[in-house]
Amino acid sequence: MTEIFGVPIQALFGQLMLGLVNGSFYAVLSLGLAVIFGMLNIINFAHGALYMTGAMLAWVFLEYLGVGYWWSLVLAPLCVGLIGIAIERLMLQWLYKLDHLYGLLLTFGLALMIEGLFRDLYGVAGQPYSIPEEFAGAFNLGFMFLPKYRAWVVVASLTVCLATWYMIEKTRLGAYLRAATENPKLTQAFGINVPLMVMLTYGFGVGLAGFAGVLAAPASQVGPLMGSNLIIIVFAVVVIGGMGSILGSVVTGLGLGIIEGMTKVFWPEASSTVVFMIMAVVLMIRPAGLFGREK
Amino acid sequence: MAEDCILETTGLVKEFRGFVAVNEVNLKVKRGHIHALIGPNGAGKTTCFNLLTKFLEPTRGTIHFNGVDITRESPEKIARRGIVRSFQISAVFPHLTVLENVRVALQRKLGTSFHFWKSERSLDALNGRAMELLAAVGLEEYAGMVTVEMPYGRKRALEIATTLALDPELMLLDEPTQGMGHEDVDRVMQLIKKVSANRTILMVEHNMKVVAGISDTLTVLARGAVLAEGTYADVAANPLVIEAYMGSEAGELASPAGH
Amino acid sequence: MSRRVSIAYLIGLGLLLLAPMFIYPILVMKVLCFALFACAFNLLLGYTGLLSFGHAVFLGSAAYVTGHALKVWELPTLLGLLAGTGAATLLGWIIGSLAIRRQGIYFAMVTLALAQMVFFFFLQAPFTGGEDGLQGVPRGSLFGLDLGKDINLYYLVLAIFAGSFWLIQRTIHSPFGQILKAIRENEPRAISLGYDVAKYKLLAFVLSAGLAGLAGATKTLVFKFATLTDAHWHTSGEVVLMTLLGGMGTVFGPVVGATVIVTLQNELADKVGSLVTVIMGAIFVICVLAFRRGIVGESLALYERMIGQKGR
Amino acid sequence: MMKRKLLALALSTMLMPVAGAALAQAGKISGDVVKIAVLTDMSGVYSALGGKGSVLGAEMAIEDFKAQFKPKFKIELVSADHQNKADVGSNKVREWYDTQGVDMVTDVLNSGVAIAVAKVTTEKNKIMLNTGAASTRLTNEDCSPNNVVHYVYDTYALANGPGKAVTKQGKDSWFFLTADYAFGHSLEKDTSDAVKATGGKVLGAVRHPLNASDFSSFLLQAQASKAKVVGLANAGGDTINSIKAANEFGLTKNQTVVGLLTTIVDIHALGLPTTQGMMFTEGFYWNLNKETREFSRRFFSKHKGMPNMLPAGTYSAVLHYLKAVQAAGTDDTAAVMKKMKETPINDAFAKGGKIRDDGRMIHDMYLVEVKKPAESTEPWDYYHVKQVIPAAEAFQPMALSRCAAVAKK
Repeated sequence: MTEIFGVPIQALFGQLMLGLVNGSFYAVLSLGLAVIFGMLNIINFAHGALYMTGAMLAWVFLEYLGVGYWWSLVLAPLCVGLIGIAIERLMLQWLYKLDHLYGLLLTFGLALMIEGLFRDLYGVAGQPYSIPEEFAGAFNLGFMFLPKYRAWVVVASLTVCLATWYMIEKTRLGAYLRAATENPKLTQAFGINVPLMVMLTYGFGVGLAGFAGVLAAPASQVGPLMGSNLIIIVFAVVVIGGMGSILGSVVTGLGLGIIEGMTKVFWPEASSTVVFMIMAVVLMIRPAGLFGREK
Repeated sequence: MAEDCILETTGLVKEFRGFVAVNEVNLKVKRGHIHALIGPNGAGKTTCFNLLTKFLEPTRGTIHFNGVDITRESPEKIARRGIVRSFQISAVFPHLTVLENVRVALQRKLGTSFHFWKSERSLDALNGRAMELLAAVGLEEYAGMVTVEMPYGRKRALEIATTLALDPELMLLDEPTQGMGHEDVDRVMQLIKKVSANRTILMVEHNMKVVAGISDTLTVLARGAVLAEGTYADVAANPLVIEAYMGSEAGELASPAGH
Repeated sequence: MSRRVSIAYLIGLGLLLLAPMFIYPILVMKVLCFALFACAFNLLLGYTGLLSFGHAVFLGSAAYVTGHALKVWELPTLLGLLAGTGAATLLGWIIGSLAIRRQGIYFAMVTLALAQMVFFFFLQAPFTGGEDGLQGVPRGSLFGLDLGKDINLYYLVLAIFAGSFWLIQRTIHSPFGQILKAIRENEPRAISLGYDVAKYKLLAFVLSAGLAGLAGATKTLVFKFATLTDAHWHTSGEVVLMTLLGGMGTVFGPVVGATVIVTLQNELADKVGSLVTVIMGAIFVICVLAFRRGIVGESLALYERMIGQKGR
Repeated sequence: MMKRKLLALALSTMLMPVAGAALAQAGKISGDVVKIAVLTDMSGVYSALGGKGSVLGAEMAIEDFKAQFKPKFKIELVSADHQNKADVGSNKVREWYDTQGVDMVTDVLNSGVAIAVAKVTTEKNKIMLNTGAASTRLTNEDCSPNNVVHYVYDTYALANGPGKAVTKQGKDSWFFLTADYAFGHSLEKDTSDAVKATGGKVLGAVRHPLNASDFSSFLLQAQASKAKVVGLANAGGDTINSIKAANEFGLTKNQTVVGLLTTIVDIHALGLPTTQGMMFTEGFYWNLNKETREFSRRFFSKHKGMPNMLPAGTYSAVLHYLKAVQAAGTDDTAAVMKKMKETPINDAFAKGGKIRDDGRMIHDMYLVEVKKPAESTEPWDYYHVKQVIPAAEAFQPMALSRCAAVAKK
């Protein structure tokens, strides 16, 4: 059997694998958005820009400081997290009492600033970032060459998603976090430092974006525009998933990545719009999203 | 049952993710009565209101208004049937003037609310009726004021005037005297009494003085279910109710004037 | 007060009538197009409280349809403008019907995502010319007046702007505008008064989309092309910035905002390159943090404070 | 007769300001300044091809012209970044013509931008010497021979060499990876024609956006097509990334990748190990003869990189333009265009180059093959020149022209 519905099986599985890789990025990014939204009630528009920052930092580390991939995988998310903490302390914290739309607008402005800054420094053309030696080469799966690095992307992002889920749902820190989300005043009264938790949550959420950025660096071009188009797809993912649960955002992200991959085989013209079409359908049937809570 | 029920619910249930906020509530509101809904915090009173006006979708059960099943209707449709509610937190349009607040309610009948090409001067025809309504609640001298600048008690009065503008058959008032000083409470109480002529009122109220003073019937809710129903005297004597309220509020129930 | 405002408008109109003698008319026309776009957007954000993050798609769709109508179908200019505006209005109705199912931030995200979908459609549809854009759109003529001349076109653009501005003014101060304000101020209360809020929001959305479309159609006439930039989400962000900077919910704010932003971009583009984006972003951040009423809003507040002090 | 009069009247009213200025200054230089503008991609995916290199090429031309002719008029150079956007480019050029008194615009790399700028240039009756964009539409469907010259190369010239040579080697089934705009479409079409003319077949194509970040899914489609040759109808950063991804996904094991618009800058970026054996058409190679080496070393000392055909072509175009202005004694468009078409072009870039009636400048092109790493003896020593394609054969013959203005004659 080499064909399914007239499509070479090689192409189908190949695109499914790539879809899974893209889905991993959607999952990590929408997870970060969900964590931030849960705590701060802010849609972090700067998420894409910070994802890009993670990738650019990895590139800068390598290019100017000779810091390799593995160190970057730790350092770049930390740096992005620190940037996030600075953003939260200096700007976001003044907006909590206002309409949530202001948070969206502020982070949109930040996204423009970060993107513009990197464009000014390095131009819009992508910078190359070579694949770490450990992952050079590919697995020959018979139906396709799966570059080892892309397999690693899927493994790494799923691990991070599961770890985050475990931390939030099963640990004491996570319990505090959920409590603070439900009722910040009461939690504060129990002696837990809520502003600190909010700050760390934002830092952690954007740190996830930075992590995804470093993961993406060797798989695609590192360029200032890499985040801005991705983030809109992630927004659609979030609307479809409904911000209901941590696991929900991960599942939706992966699922949509795979659906997108399938579309590339069966209806390539629609592959860039399929996520948005699904969003429109979901809105008509379940306005609150697949995993969304009714309010 | 010779008596005429304007609103009737049967087996009304509302669940939130496993938590039952309203449980099998059978409520009968008689035409022309002032019917009070009381109960301790978290008893499900406001949820009940939200279900009746369809701001929330019931999980199970039916709602009948004037014998018509309205369980599946949209909130604005219900309002147009003549069930108009107020809110726990004062429901005014803060940056419109007092007069405009009332006019917004009157405007719907004019049928020009989608006319974006007409001047708003075309609404001046409603000013006379709006002033009458403001006079009814004692606010005529504030007509030109931007609402946000008025004291709390007057906002509640304005809200009642706005609600009256729709000439509702059934008024739902959610804690109309909440957070008010003594004088305001008296005034609003008199106001409710006054406007209750020719219409039915269902209200959630904590202030037992108000409840005792003007209500014809009481329903006591506890943990989402109906605990007792009847006149004030009946209910106050009910041991279950006293237990539910415990301590201070039970005392309150027993001596309404004491508050 | 009202008379003073009318006089101010007349002076403004007078200045605009004379402007092409002193300023490069294409630049003024660009400002007018974006001012109209921002005013249309403000009708939605400032007066209905809905933040649409996909408004560029109405600008873009009208630009393409007008371009196509004039270039390929060779329709008269007026019909071309109408076709573009009509298309944007229709698209506004479709997107609006979907988007008003969600509120607040979700509404913003849904409009953004739907707009991106339409953007990709434009990218692939044959009639838009993809990345190349639709080039060489003829301006045609109107009542025998050759619009190929910048100065003739200028007065048409000015007329379109003035007419639309009047219509927006009128809408804000109409029975419909009154309900919009009520919805913005207290949506549950408006519902409980029997208003079908979704329908009002939808009409506001459609009106705003149509006027944004008119701006896009006019822009095609001015520049003789329609490209993907018109429909890109950066343009959606720009119109939010214009409105925010000028003062949302003020009639004249978006005009001021559009003037400042377009002029800034024009002046800075060659001098600082990509830093323009950084400056735009910084303006955004500053507006949100410290300047939420915008230039016009803050000036009005200052003026009122001064009057208040005098009164005392 | 009547009609022609009316037309003339209409034209004269329309062009009143322009014509008036031209009449008053006939035989003179407007404003005593010849203003040249370089419009290019300064920061984007093509910036390595033209960009600052093109500006440098223009500067060198002005320098050489001044040294040789000691002109009485002033020469000014302005430049701008069009960000690969047609709207940005045509707005900029319109403003240049309307408010800055620019006489000639050059480079204009990116075909989408070039077609838009050509329209504005024609409308304002100025001159565009396109040295950057490749689409043959500029001398065919969208031609404007009185205002626009297509100077360096085009997709026909690029397609012909490898399209025929590779197919003749028996690699006769092609699949294209195409940049989704005017240039990519043009290159894909012209190469398909060349392949079919040589007896090969085209199995399909996949379109990708300009400056795509990830080519993997497009390459999988190319792989699934089972074509012997994957033709890259893209350029600059996009070509570099396609070639890299092709290596990553093992595409190069069974299929041949042909970069249709590849220049020495791309080879330098990718390195010889990945690119050895690739064949493509170039319009210029620094190591052809003494003159090219001299020019290129001068360029290298300022740019830290060897010139490819874009900066070299821009140098030649600006120089040719200035000589024509000098000879005509005016910067009037018609007069300068006439002189440029009369005079043959002989400089470091082209020998015996000639501008045809349709605006195409024809000159020799070179089919090159990338050397093996071991064969390279010095830095930037990358090519074997396999064949010099004579000017007459390199470009689309006039007989096939789809240019309406030329066909009428």
